[in-house]
Amino acid sequence: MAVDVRGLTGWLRAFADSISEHAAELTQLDAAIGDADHGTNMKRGMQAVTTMLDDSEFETADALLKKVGMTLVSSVGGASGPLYGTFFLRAGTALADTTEIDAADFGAALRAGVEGMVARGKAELGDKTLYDAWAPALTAYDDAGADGDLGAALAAAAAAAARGRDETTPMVARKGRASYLGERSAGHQDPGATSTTLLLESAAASLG
Amino acid sequence: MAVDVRGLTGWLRAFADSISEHAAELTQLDAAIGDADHGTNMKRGMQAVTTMLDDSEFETADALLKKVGMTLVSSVGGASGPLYGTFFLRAGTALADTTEIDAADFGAALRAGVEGMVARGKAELGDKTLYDAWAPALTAYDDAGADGDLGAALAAAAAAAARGRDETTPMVARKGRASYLGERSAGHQDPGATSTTLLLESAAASLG
Amino acid sequence: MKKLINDPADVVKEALLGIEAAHRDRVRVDHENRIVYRADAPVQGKVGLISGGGSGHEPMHGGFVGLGMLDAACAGEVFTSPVPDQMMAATKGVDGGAGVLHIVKNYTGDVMNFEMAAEMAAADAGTEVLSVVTDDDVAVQDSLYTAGRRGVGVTVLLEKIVGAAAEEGRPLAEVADLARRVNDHGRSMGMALTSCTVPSAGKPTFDLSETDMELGVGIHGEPGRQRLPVAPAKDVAALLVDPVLQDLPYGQGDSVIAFVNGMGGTPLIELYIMFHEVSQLLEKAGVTVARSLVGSYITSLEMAGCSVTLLKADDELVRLWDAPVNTPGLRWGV
Amino acid sequence: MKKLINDPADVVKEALLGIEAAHRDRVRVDHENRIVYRADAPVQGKVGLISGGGSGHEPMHGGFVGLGMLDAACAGEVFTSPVPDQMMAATKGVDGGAGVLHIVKNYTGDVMNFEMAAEMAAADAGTEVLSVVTDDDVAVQDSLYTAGRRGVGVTVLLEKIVGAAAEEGRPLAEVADLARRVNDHGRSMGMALTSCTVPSAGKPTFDLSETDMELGVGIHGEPGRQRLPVAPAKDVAALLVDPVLQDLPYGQGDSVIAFVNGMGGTPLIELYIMFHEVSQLLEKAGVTVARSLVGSYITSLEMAGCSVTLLKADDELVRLWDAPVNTPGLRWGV
Ligand SMILES: Nc1ncnc2c1ncn2[C@@H]1O[C@H](COP(=O)(O)OP(=O)(O)O)[C@@H](O)[C@H]1O
Ligand SMILES: Nc1ncnc2c1ncn2[C@@H]1O[C@H](COP(=O)(O)OP(=O)(O)O)[C@@H](O)[C@H]1O
Ligand SMILES: [Mg+2]
Ligand SMILES: [Mg+2]
Ligand SMILES: [Mg+2]
Ligand SMILES: [Mg+2]
Repeated sequence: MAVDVRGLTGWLRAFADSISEHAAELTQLDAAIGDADHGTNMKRGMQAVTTMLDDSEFETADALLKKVGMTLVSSVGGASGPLYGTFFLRAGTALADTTEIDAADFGAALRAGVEGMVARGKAELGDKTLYDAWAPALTAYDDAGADGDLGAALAAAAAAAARGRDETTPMVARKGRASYLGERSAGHQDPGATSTTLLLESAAASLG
Repeated sequence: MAVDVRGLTGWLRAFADSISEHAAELTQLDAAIGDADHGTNMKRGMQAVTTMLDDSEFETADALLKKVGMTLVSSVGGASGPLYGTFFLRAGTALADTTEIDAADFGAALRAGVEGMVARGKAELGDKTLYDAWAPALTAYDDAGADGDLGAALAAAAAAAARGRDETTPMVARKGRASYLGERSAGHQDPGATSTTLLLESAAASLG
Repeated sequence: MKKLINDPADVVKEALLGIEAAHRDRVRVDHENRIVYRADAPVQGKVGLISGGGSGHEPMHGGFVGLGMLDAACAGEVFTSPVPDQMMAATKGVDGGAGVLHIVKNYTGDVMNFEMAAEMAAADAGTEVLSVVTDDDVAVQDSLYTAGRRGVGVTVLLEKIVGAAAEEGRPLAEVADLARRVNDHGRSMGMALTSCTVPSAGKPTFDLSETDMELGVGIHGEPGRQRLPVAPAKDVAALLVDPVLQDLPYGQGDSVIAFVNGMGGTPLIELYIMFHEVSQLLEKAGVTVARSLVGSYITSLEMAGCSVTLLKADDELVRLWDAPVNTPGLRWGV
Repeated sequence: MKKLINDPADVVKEALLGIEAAHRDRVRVDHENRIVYRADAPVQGKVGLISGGGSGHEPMHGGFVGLGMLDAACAGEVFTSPVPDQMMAATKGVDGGAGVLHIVKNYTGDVMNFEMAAEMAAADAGTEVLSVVTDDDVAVQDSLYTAGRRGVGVTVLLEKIVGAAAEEGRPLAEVADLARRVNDHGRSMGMALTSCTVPSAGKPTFDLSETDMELGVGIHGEPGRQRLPVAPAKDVAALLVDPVLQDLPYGQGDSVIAFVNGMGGTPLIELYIMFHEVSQLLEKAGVTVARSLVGSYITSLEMAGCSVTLLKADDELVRLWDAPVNTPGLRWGV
């Protein structure tokens, strides 16, 4: 199955729903090692995206994803705004010249998005950030999707993200607000890695 | 038994002890319908009196009581400072020309003190103030002490004060800070009437 | 009880040491008498302005000492009026030959202690002393048979305005008249979301559940007139503004100095939200906001809550409000 | 959650309406972009100073807009950095032809959003933009491998001092250098007695028992480095001042601007007690207090607690500190 504008829109709406549903949980995770706003931030952003989707028509995947990125950058703020925003901007850019998006194209877009995010946030593996969910997810996607099966790739990515998310719990944060806690940040699951897992689970459910 | 400087000093020390012991209770009563400081105020004042007594020698009862009044005025503040201070100042003044203080003289001194206090505070019977303990106490003192028995007079005054204190509970305050509560002041015992009762109970115990 | 204090008995003493350390340029402190003086007091030829009251309302009054406002402030124990000795000492200390005005908030203790001080000062001869009592709190019913209304927010505005008049060199009688005029033209009402805790008492003065607020609360944590379920800022504003507007009354075409005050534990962001609501209500009532003051100026320890004060202001009052003031708590024009 | 607010989602919008209503004489508000502008912005020929950050720290930053301080402040959601669109709009709005300085507190979100704004402004061409990041919080270990230290109290002092320099007409590069110098010479440390409650979260960010305090807390209710039993003001002062003194380090003969800041729920009386303790500790260390600031200037909603900021101050910094400023939150000399 190829990825098209309709599919992407479904994914984004599913993600918005999932964020809405988990907003309080994300905020509680952020309260423990941050400033208690990650759920509110993501919810505000994805509500803006939903409104934008209601009001717009997109011809191409890259136009859609770039607009999503801009919308997030302009509505979220905090750390997650530029990070999620950059992700979608770069993922969109990566698809600019692609008309038929297959599993490999989509994987490349995800990777480009994550690279942009890392360039912006300078996170490394083990820093206890959303990158700790993304990194294993990208690897799993490539492995499972090597033969072009998008559904398998996304399912594997989502499962790997969830494992990566769980592994953030014992980590001592080195980036973002949680890093201020030093050793006390250990023992808490990272909110950004948690929302990232929701993003990939929504993708597996709606694009897979 | 006549009242002398030594007896008065004993009374004041006993009152200081009693205030110390009941300070938290007085403050709690004041919290309910005032500003939670009556116990602290009286304790500060009677500690100042105790220190003053430790450091001074008095020839006459009037010199002693006036000095106690001045000390209270200068150390207590709030409503109770001028009221208790004026009481002792006026009671002392009333004894100025008396050398042998009998029950009638002492009763006259108490009455003069209370009159001064009322002139200062303008309280009337039923206003839910310390005057509601004093008024019945003076009457009881005069009745029971008519034949010159100081002990009986003071015991009766203390008992009457306690009844007066109890009767403040249902009253709606019209003077002092409790008056701001209007009807809500009913159902609470007046702190000043409570400390007044301690004053008379101390008198009964140490002068009686 | 959680507070940034040492021994509860030393709270007032140590706060005065802090005021002195922070504001040496403008004030000096007589620690024995617990008086904050304007650094250059007494100012010759100027009416001396004194206020004072229980501590726990900072910056009032010590923070309002300086050019264009008070010459001295007497600090009592927490929520306890200062004693006459302090007021007498302050009266002497600010007497520049033009007499002294005592600004007294209407609480039994304050009134009686200031009265005794004035009597003693009169006996002492020399200094001419007048007193003015503020009683602007509409939460309390005014009556000849009670202690009357409390002095609250108007006191801040009055000290500023009357301070400017004294600075202009006006005579004592005129300064006192102006003070009474300000008091007569101002009304306030307050509320609390939480109680305060008197340091020496060690526990909250009143209990307030997570879902209740206290309407008409005093600045000493005196319980208010009414306990109501907590409400949105919009409704709280109406509960405060309506009785104030009705009391004076203020109406269509009036111009006011509008003052939204924090009780000590309420942050500025909430006070601005309240000010927005208050200004909307005033607009609806046809009342113009000539000047505004938003902040925690007359506090009640760490109590959360706010009060609203409106002062009907003519051109003279506004001009005096705008005059230079240089105190730790209020400063402009200099 | 007990707050004087309406819908938690409207807190920032309504606080801005309140700031506008209260301070029309000095600021105007772009509500669409949530920017507080100096009333006369852009000032031709003057470097434009912009700051911004999450809301909940009032008066910072909107209350520091005006003559001698900021030209504009961008308000984010509570504790959430504003977005690049706001900063770009503000950059345009304050550009008087001499360039614009972005004053950014060192938080990942703030830094990234301001970076994106600067990149976009550069692409947009026209305005020269420089940025300076404040990172004065010694509670957080500084390291190349982490997000580094947080920007806290020094930001207030910096905005004042750099604002004065910009007002003098100094060029952008010089203003930016001065800003870096101020940041390099300042250190802070904070503590909390209670948590704050983010309105949209509805419950306290952290739980703190009646007997504990949080040392090294952030201004967003980020838990601190250490939880300790509550202690007297004297000990709290030492816990804050010692690490600050050691970090820069400050020592014998140094002169500082000393700033004791309230977190929002702590009343002034406690801040003065803290200031007394702090000044005693400085005296012991041979450090002179050239200037002082005591009050709640960089808050964390209704959190109770305080922070101490020391800024090593030479004659130039003191002179710029003393220069006229006219903002809702800080005012003197005018
Ligand atoms: N430098 C970074 N790189 C990648 N992710 C980061 C970085 N800093 C923070 N994050 C992610 O952002 C999440 C917090 O987002 P959010 O709470 O919305 O923003 P803020 O920290 O500004 O309040 C963290 O849980 C973490 O996963
Ligand atoms: N006008 C008055 N006349 C007589 N007693 C009064 C008057 N006002 C107050 N009191 C008494 O003073 C008591 C309160 O004293 P205290 O708490 O020490 O002072 P404050 O009210 O200033 O805090 C009241 O309980 C009441 O008995
Ligand atoms: Mg967060
Ligand atoms: Mg009392
Ligand atoms: Mg009192
Ligand atoms: Mg945030």
